[in-house]
Amino acid sequence: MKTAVIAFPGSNCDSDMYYAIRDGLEQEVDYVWHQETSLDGYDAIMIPGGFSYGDYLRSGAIARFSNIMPAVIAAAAAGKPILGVCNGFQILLEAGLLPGAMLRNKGLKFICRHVDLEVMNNTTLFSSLYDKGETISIPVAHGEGNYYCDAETLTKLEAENRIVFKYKNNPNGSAADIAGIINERGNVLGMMPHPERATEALLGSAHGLRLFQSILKHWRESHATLTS
Amino acid sequence: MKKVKVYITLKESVLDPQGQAVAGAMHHLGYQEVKDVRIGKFIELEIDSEEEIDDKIRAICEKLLANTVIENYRYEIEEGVPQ
Amino acid sequence: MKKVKVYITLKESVLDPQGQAVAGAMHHLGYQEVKDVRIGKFIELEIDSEEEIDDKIRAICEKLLANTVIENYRYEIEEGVPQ
Amino acid sequence: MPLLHHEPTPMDIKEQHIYKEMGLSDAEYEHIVSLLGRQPNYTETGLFSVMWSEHCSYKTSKPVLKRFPSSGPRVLQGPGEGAGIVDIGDQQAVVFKIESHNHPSAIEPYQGAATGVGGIIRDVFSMGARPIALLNSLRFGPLSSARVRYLFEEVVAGIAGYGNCIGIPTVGGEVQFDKTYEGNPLVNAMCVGLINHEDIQVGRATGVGNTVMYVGAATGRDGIHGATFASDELSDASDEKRSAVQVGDPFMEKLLVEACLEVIKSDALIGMQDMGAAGLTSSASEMASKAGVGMEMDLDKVPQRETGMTPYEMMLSESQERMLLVVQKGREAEIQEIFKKWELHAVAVGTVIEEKTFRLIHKGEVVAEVPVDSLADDAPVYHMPSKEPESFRVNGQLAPWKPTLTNYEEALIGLLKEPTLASKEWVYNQYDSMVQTNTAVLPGSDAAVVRVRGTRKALAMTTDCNGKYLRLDPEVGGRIAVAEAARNIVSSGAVPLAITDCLNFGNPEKPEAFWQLEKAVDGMSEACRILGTPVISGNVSLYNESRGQAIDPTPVVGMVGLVEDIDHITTSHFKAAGDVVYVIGA
Ligand SMILES: Nc1ncnc2c1ncn2[C@@H]1O[C@H](COP(=O)(O)OP(=O)(O)O)[C@@H](O)[C@H]1O
Repeated sequence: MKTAVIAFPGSNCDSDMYYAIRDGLEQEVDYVWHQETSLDGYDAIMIPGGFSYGDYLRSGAIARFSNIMPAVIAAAAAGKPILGVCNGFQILLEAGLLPGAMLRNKGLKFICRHVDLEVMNNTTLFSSLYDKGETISIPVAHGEGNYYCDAETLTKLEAENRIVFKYKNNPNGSAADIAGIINERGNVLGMMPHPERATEALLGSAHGLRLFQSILKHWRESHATLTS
Repeated sequence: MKKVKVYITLKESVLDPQGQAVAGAMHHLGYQEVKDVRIGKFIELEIDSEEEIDDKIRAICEKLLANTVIENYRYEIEEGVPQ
Repeated sequence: MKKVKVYITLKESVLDPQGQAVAGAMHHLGYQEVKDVRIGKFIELEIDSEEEIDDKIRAICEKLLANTVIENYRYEIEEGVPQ
Repeated sequence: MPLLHHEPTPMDIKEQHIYKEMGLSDAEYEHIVSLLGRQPNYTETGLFSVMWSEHCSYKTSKPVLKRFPSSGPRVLQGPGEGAGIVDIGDQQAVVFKIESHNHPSAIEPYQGAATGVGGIIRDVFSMGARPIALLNSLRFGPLSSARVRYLFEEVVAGIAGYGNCIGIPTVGGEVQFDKTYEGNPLVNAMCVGLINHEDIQVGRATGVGNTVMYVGAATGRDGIHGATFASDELSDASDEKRSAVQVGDPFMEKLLVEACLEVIKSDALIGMQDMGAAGLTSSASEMASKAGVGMEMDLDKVPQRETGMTPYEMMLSESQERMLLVVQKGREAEIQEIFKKWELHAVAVGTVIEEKTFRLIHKGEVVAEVPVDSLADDAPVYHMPSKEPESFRVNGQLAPWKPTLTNYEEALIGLLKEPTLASKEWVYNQYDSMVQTNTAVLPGSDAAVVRVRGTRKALAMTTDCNGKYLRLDPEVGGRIAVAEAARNIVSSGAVPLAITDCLNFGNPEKPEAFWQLEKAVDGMSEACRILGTPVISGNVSLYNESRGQAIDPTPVVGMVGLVEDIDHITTSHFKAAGDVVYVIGA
């Protein structure tokens, strides 16, 4: 599986994502600079965290106009797995690939710590190696992670089982304790917590690794059916 | 050169955590009479163009300056009339 | 109940990194005609008081809303006259 | 439009003692006249005033700083450059430095703290190192004061705002509250970087004919020394428009870090230095002076954020996020190409010249021309009088005091409630302590530990100082500060390597304050010698006083240690019920 990690000016978790895939998942991975226009040849696309364009104006607001974004949108339409973490999630929201928007954390402060998440849906290509209802520890690090959507959208997300992760102790005021959601088709996941920061016991938790392994498993399975 | 003022406010249905915190701080300081606080953005642009300026500003606001999922915007051109 | 609108802007000589980044984004989007962008705050208050309202607003602005070391503020009461 | 004020003539400067408003003494002014063989003009007086300030020249602290041990088998770069460098083996080295931003933080706590972080990061990456961790050391008055709570909250937010955005983990620090800091909070920031030996680079402008390039944010009127604003031409109206406060732009600095670390790999680069205090003046004149050459700059080429800036304003501006580079003549385009990728402009602003002169051109005219060494090297050095305070003698005669405790539980709870001792989770949860995914020990233990990716090694780091001990006995307190840092490093599983220090003291012109400085340095030096931890960098912040009252002497120690194998990493938390607790030591 060949993965692209998109780097925008101001991305700062791009290398964390890169190492999680190279060293944790042991798969091929490249950085793709925001000025590129093609994602051909990549099997999975990661939009990492950080402060693209300083997060000035609104998180993710400027990055979503980058030259690479049409390719991201095309890849989403083609069914490739796309994972947006933290700022990456915010960019996916701004780009309209996922519904809703982010507000400032309820406590108004940036929060960085490990939080417990509940796996709500383990039938997605990103979460198949977790148990449904399992509690996992993954760090958050954000100032604007208070997920908002209107009531109608929320009902839809719930009815379609598109809330993949929920906070056990909501740290930021997110609607319905939402930590991560997926698109209708099931190939675009956005989440505020950082699975790439939880791939080694040395750093406090390896619970995030299974998310990447789930993507790889999915790729192997679909690849196997395609080639057999 | 035109001066454009853009006002961006959170939609009424959206909770404003910052406004609430500021309201709380005002009460704490003894200003009980402040009932509600909403915090938005005030953006000043200088635009060197006359043509279709309204279209341009609307496009800039909807694409970039405001996130219409949560925010409303309005603008004024020069010291002109509010929209 | 009075509605008060407060406009907070960075002082002229103070760097506005947000405004710079947004101006860059507009140019990237093809709006070369945007020459300058400054980003400030727009705050709406509801105040249940008539007496010494100007004094109160000024105090609130200086203590809480604006950082007068780097920012200027002005306000309007109701849809009233600018100060 | 800003006012174009008329500058005082050389005669005005002399007769109206304008140099005094800029912080130069009569004797210093006379010395400048003799170095130049004429009276300096306004811009030139400004150049000297900043370069001869304590901040740039260390004119009163230099004789004391000489007492620090600063060499050792692992030291690759001692004090004197942007940051010190210590070898950690395998052709790698650790780069670190601490710096104060006390006074800016007292005026505008968020931006003061943020720009303090930005400045120390530039010191580290200008050496060619990738910044891998940030720490800080903060002192405030008692939290019972609303002003103190505001300062505390905003300083922490400013540190978080800058460090989180730029993507360098803030992994440790300390916060203490004591009434001695009520009017004068301390905000010290430390940055640690990692470098390959081959990438080490120093701020030198060698090679006559080479090009001087300016990169980063445009120059505005920010940070020009407040005192120099106090001239008659400036009315209240202009004051409105002018702010001495610098605003940080961490996004710009993130681009600068990445671009500069890329430029380091190019052999077209000769030298690089950040524009810190005294901005263009210090970076340019120091780079030239160290290389034994001169420099000519055309100020019209300097990117400007505001219109109508005078040479004086450009040279004294402390706008943030700017770097000065010297590159091989004819290869400017290669350098520009690298910066372009990061959406930054690199602009040629000057040339290295043979004649050891610092020459500034503005609108086609020479507006300043001074011997380059006179700025960088000829600052006076003062040996201040030192006097043991009466209180020290009196205290020394007091009988030791032992508290009588009746209710131990109450006493313990009382102690734990002290903000200085209480958990600092509220602070460090606002810092991204994990970005870069190397932080093996997060804030909350004795020292933070950051793994060196690709090796079995890790670095332990801490900041420590207890000013109360120094108030009682600066020499013993100085020793304790170093020893405490070393204990934090050792108990994390590391061998102490070296320290950086930030000497926060009162007005050194008072003999008692100077005595404290000397004694503290003696105590720290002794501990450093015994522990084998040389001082490789540091910073001095004097004049920390409010209403004539100095702070407790607070020489903050930043120490870094080497964990040889990540299996040695140890944390301070109790691990399991039933484990035995030992107390060791004297
Ligand atoms: N300003 C700060 N920034 C980051 N970490 C901090 C800060 N203040 C305290 N800490 C962290 O909190 C922990 C406890 O700090 P402190 O109360 O000073 O205890 P001690 O110095 O006795 O270890 C340490 O791990 C320290 O790194």
